Amino acid sequence: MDHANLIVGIGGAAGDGVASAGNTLALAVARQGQGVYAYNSYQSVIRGGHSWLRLRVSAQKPLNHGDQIDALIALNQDTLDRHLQELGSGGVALYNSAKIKPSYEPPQGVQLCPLPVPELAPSSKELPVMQNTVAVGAMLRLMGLDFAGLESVISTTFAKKPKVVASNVAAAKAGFDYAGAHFQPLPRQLKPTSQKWALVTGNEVLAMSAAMADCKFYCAYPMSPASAILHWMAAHAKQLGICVRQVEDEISVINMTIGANHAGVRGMCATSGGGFALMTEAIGMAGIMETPVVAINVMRAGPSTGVPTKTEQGDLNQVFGASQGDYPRIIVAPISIPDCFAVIQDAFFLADRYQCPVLVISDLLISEGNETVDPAVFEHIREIDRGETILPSANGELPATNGEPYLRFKNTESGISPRAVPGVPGHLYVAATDEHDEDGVLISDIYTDPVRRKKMVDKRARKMSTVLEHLPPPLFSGPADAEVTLVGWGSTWGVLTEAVERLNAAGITTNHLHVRYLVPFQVREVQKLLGRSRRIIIVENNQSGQFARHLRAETGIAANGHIRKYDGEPFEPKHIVAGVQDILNGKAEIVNVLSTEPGWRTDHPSGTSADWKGRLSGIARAATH
Amino acid sequence: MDHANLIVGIGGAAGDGVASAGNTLALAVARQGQGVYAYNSYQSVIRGGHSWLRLRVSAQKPLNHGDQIDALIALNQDTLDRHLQELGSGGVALYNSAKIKPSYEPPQGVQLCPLPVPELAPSSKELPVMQNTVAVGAMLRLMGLDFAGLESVISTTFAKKPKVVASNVAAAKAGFDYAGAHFQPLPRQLKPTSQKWALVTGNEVLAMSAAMADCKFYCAYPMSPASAILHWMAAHAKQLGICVRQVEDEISVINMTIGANHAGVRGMCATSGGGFALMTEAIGMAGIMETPVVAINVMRAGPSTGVPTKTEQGDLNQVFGASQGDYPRIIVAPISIPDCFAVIQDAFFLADRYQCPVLVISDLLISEGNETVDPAVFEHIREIDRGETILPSANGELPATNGEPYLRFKNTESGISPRAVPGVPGHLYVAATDEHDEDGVLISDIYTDPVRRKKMVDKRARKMSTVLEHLPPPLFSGPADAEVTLVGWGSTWGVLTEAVERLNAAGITTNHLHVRYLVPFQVREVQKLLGRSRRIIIVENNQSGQFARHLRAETGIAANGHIRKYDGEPFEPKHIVAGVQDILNGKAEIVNVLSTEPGWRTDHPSGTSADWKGRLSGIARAATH
Amino acid sequence: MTTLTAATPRKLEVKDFKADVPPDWCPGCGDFGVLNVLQKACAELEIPPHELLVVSGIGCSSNLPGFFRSYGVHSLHGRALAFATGAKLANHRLTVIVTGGDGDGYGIGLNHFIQAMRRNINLTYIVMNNEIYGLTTGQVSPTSEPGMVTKSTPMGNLEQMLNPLALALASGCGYIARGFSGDPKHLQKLYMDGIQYPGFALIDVFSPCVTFNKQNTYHWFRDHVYRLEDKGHDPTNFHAAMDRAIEWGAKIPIGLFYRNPNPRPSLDKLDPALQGEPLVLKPRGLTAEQRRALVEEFM
Amino acid sequence: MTTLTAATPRKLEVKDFKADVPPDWCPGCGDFGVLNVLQKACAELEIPPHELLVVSGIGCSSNLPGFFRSYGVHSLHGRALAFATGAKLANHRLTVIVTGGDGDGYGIGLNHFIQAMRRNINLTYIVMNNEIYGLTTGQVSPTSEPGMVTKSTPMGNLEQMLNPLALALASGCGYIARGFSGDPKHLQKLYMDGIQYPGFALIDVFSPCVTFNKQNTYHWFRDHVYRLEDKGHDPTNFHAAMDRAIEWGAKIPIGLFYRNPNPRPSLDKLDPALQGEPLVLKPRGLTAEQRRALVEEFM
Ligand SMILES: Cc1ncc(C[n+]2csc(CCOP(=O)(O)OP(=O)(O)O)c2C)c(N)n1
Ligand SMILES: Cc1ncc(C[n+]2csc(CCOP(=O)(O)OP(=O)(O)O)c2C)c(N)n1
Ligand code: SF4
Ligand code: SF4
Ligand SMILES: [Mg+2]
Ligand SMILES: [Mg+2]
Repeated sequence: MDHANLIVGIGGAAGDGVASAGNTLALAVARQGQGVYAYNSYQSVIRGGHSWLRLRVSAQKPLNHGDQIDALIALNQDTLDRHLQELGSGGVALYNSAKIKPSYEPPQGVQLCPLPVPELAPSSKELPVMQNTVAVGAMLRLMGLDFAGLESVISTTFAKKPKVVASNVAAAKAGFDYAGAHFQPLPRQLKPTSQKWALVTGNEVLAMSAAMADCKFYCAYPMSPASAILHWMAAHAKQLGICVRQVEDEISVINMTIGANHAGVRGMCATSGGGFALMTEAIGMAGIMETPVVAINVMRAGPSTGVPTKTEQGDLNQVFGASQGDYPRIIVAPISIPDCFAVIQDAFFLADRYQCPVLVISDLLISEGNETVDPAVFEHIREIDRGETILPSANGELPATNGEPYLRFKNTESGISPRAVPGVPGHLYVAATDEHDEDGVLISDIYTDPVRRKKMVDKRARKMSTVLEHLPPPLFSGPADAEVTLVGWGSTWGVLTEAVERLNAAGITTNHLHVRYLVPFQVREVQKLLGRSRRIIIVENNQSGQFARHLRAETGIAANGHIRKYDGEPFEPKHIVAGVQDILNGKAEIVNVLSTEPGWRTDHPSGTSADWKGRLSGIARAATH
Repeated sequence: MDHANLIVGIGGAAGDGVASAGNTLALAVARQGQGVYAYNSYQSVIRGGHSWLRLRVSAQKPLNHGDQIDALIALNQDTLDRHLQELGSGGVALYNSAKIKPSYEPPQGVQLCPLPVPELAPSSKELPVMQNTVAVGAMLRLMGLDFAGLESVISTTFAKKPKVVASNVAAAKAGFDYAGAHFQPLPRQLKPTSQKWALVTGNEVLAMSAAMADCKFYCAYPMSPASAILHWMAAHAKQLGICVRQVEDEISVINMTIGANHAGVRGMCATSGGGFALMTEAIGMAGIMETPVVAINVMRAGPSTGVPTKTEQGDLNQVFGASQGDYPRIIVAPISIPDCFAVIQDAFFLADRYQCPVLVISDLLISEGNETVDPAVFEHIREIDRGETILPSANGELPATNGEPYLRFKNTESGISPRAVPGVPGHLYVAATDEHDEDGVLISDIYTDPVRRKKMVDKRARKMSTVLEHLPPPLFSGPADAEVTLVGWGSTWGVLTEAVERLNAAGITTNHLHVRYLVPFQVREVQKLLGRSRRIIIVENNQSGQFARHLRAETGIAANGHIRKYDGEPFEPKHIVAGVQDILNGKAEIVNVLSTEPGWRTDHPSGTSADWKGRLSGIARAATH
Repeated sequence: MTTLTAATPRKLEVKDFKADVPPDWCPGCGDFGVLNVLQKACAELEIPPHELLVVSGIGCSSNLPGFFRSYGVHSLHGRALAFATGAKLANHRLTVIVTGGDGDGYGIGLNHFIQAMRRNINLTYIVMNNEIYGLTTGQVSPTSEPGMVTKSTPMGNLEQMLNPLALALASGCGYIARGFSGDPKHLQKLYMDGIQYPGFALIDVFSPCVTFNKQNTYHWFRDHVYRLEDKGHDPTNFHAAMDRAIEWGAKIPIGLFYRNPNPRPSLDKLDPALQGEPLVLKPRGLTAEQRRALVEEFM
Repeated sequence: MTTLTAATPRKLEVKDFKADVPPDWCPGCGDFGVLNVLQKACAELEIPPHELLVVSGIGCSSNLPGFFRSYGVHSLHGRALAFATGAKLANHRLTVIVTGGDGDGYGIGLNHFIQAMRRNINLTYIVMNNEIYGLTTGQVSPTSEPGMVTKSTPMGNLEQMLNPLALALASGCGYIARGFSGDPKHLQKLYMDGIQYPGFALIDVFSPCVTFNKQNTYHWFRDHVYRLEDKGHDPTNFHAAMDRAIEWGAKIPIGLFYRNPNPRPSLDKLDPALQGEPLVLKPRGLTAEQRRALVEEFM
């Protein structure tokens, strides 16, 4: 690690407050101008289990959660046991010495930082989470930052409970001071800067961007990892005048959302793969009805219920194959948390302009990941352009029709037909899922006619011919004539960016192509860029190589190597670097990465599994793998 | 047309009895050893509209419905007006002269055959469909066949109503004799043979094959063009001991079917694209639970409700992309009506052996098409091999476990784990849609663990590595070193086979590759076969070239030309021949075929459509296009 | 009904609600009556066609919007209520009528039906209940009578009939009626009341399928139905309504079963975002200040 | 319950129904009670674990089969009843119990719930009704009370509660009960009766979510519930049952609401294919003669 950054690991059971401790620390450092990238690896339980949050902090904003912790906050014994051995020389381990102690010798050069929590925060007896506040205070000190940031965070968090503020601030300060007095600071120290940061999750950005893009209807059925979009929307519904509804299932979600769009408002919905499956039928409806709609699939590890709290890029086939038949639609995958903002701004624009579904593919890593974003990013809002939508006017004015009968599905050159919404005088029509003529009259009944049928399919298909003009080019960086080209899509952008840097630093010249728009595919640009590549390696977070298949289908380009991961955990930069090396060394064409850090050893209390070796303890455990 | 065959067109409004007249004629000729292929182009109305059935008859069994009628039975004025001009020299047009007459001069050499129905069948006054019987009788005579076949058909059809038999036989005989006395026989005459034929639809074959493959549970929600599978199953349920249920929606259909399979019986279900969309979530469930299930998607013209009575091959993307994540499944498309038999026999075998969903893609053309099949085909039943299924025994015997604890999802070398079903003593386990360990215990909860997760994904993926060994090779025919290679999948096999013959006859050497198994794809065989091709042209019944994309994704092979059709009507041999010529002449790389016969001109009673020219009549109408 | 536009210049007539496309139902189909009466009711209620949205699913009955002059949607099988709910929330000034069949609404769409009533979305739901799947050529429906022989139940239907009226009562629906396509005057009154009811209104209509249901024919219905109005039924009495709702035998009631004397406020009256102008007429986007405040929350 | 195998050698105990995996619910979750009592009931009923199939959907409550020793299925959210129906029809000798949550059964799965009751499939449906979506960390449920503040209704729930018992009555369900996880003895009786009832049996169980529902707590339930058995309720009286089913206020009844005194035959008793041996034990495939006859039909 040669960036001036620090990676803090915070671990505990569900219910121990891992996420909120992380959030407090992240906000505290962000308010001192530090960029943060956080990834929380948690389980599908409400209490118990092991929650493991990694927080990477640097004035130069980190793009992923990195691959080796510098500091550990262990909120329970299990965490200390699991992760102590992951620290390298110069690393620190903080824990409540009144509750836990190391089960084995720490690795060489690692500083144990026991915190006498009951002394530092007397209220921790009643309120065990006070230990987190103490630890966060201490960590801040070891990082070299000021206390002011943390105090302000605590004040805002508990704004309505001054007493709680006081006791937390006291506990944090006690931790801060204790660390100053008793422990060595971390070898690499952070320095406050004046940069302002907003600390956001991808889901929050997706929601907020929609609100800023005039989304007035949001409908959902809860599903991890998409639920937080609903929560943000619900929390802001009244204030922003957005109709936010939780309804009976994802089928009603998508149908209601399309209904709202049909009636003239911008509406959005989101879910994960299982719910998306239920939405697919209606996405085809929006296709043939030419109704705009923005629908998000936040992928998690599948198939089926799969591993609901884990990340994966395994739903590309599903989203691509949503619904029967051919119909126009656009598919885009944001590449990072800040990119969610631009993608949603564009999605609404494109949906309105092309009167078609825009399907957004996010994943758990982006959606639940927490990152600091320069607030300037959120000023890049796109002018609200409703395309050829004819809306009712408050004063009941009749829109011009030039005396011609209104044809909702007029066979225009562009394929786009002016879209009146219910309530507009003089533009009556029926929108049908059956094939219909320009006037909306069914041609699926007695009037079936190959000529009309083909005309309407062609009209709809033609719409897609100009979409490419509106898309930003695929992202390409690095030396043109590199030895290796890494190709990715979606959430792997940050980790790939760092891996490319490291590979170049290590003498393997590498460049990086990242694809955002899956449909329509920027065939020409991609072919041009990859045509020059000497060795193409595709990196994706799934087992079968869904993107590799997509790329080949669209461009004919078959990669020379693949780095894949489908164990639930996201890539870390080192995985990519090692994967590229293995491929270059001819070890494998497909490298399937596995997160095998000793910390990941599992305790299987049932003891029923064939390969369960029982709970290993101490150093022995760290050594056995 | 140089085969010794005849194509009869029968047209009328819905409710005029087009289908049953066609069926009577088909059975009558089949009982005289003639092979038949019938295609009915109808509309989504219960009464009215235009129903147009083409019946191709030949002792050498026809493989498609051909492209030019030799004889017309017009059951209403509209049909006579639409189709009279399609007849060529030597053709005949039969109609009830008491009700209709030609609106224009027939083409040169066409014989008008007015039938004085009220005289020939006095009961036609009360029973207008008697005209159909008369016409069928007359047609049989003009074809050169015997009356006996028709009499036997009428007798079986109305077996329980002797009076109806008598009056119908009399009417048919009157038509037969009248034609003999008053009209010229068709120039090409058919001759009775001793070949036995079964006249079946694809849906009937799919259903019957399932019953013969020990399918004991069939569950459905009605949806065209799959409903007839339900009807066959329901009609035979009691007699064959099959539990046949119509339930509330396709979601319950697939979940019940998987539930029945889980409990140890072979179960199947079928639907069309819209219903299939609703099934996708549970297909992924079967994938992770490793439950066998056979699910059929009978494609119709999409997107969405689309043109429900028309054919298309537009759901390949949908079936391929069914459900989130990566999971093992097999996808196969029968290439013809008789092939439905073998495909279902194999589907159940594969589903049981690989404990995974087998998705069968049929289409309206195959499923509702009517064809004579050599009954010997239905003797090729596959031995019922339940693979590694452990079933309860009637006497409650305990299956051997070798004293080891039973691991439902044992990480075997083949990836296949012995599957006990509920009711078997000593093999308790939970089957979950969450990721689970070998013993079925969830690893999605507190026990999340990348190592176990990867192990289980790999185990499931590994199952697919041996499927190819069990698949019949892709169909390849024609000269090895041909100028053109036509590539198709699914229902186009018959029309391609004829087109290839014609092209070769016309001096364009052509061969033909037809793909049955979409997943797993026979990459090596296909690459080898196509590697030798000089010019690859892909033929498919959709707009975007879904199969072409699939082929490219799997093999990297991009075709040199494409012939596509998405106007609702199936290909006819002449479309392919012309398309190939256009591509060879450099006219286009993608030829989008349109059925533009004048007969297809539409009457649009609303008059609201921009390009509607009103009802054209007589010759003028035939000329304007 | 407040109108979006200035009052229509002239009195509306039935023909104002007739589409250019003539219905293509089988001659004699009960749905003709349902359509005709609906056109009359809307004309009498003076609902401007452009402020009227008729949403259907898929089925013979669901073809209705194509024959009705207004804004129309012919959505997916079973999803009309969900689609209509979204449209109504986007523009709650529209008069929204949902039309469909028994399979559409009580089969595949049943969940939306129950939840829409619970949710009390202000629209009128007209179900053409022919106790059969018509468009798919005659399979059993959730409202088919036990023992009924259909293409999918050649040995007779083994399931009990679903009771939409009892379910509606159990789901808090405030307006519950049943009509008969063969009794148009009576039906029209139910429509007019239902459309004016300030909440979810259900009108189940016996609408014979002359082609596939040879059991529940016009004749059969005429023999069986009686009007609740003729028997002094009190439609404000929940218990009496339940008693009538479960009545199915020699006599079958039609008419107004239940009308909540104290209608619950409908969803659009409760949702804070829907107060005042409909969403579709609200100013676009957020102000710079609103946007700044949202971002501040993260800092 | 006829058994598939010879009688079990020894009397069954609660531990025979305990899986090796301990429940991972939050300490104090109502679902512990539901599970423990079910284990007791099954032991007392002497159902051999291998003849017992427990099917669930997805939710905290739906994790139950993982902690229960029997054949189990942890299917899809909302689809447990459909899955279980297929399994029951394939092997109608199995005792099938479906367990799940209010969101699972009354939200996304509502259609299957109503149709399964109408269809009268012979299984026992136990719903852990905590009036919240637990596993997804606390959103509104169809059974959440009006006004309830949740993550998805921060301004309070605007919808009326869904009434599963009234819906069950309206759908022909023959055994309808409500229990409380905090009253195990009472609950066990309901389970045992329900499992033995020869048709679809519904047991809705108040099972507090101690983490996300701070309104309907143990305390709250104890304050509100009373036992129908203590009030002389006649469970064979449909009308009385409906009266009690719609009771929700200061007092809320638990107990047996309705038991059809003349149970309708369940589906497995009616389907001709299910007479005699279960499908899974029937001989494989068709005889040559049967096959020939099928082909003959086409000739
Ligand atoms: C998802 C889906 N499943 C099945 C169908 C096929 N389908 C079309 S209409 C219909 C049922 C029609 O019955 P009903 O709603 O009672 O209307 P009716 O034709 O009797 O008026 C069905 C099953 C469909 N269009 N979509
Ligand atoms: C199709 C689908 N949509 C959404 C989800 C997410 N999900 C899992 S459990 C659940 C609701 C749980 O509520 P409930 O059934 O009441 O069970 P509880 O956790 O309260 O016991 C939801 C919405 C899912 N798994 N599948
Ligand atoms: S099939 Fe039945 S419901 Fe459909 S149009 Fe004909 S009569 Fe009406
Ligand atoms: S979240 Fe609620 S329902 Fe889920 S385990 Fe915890 S207490 Fe039980
Ligand atoms: Mg119907
Ligand atoms: Mg719940």
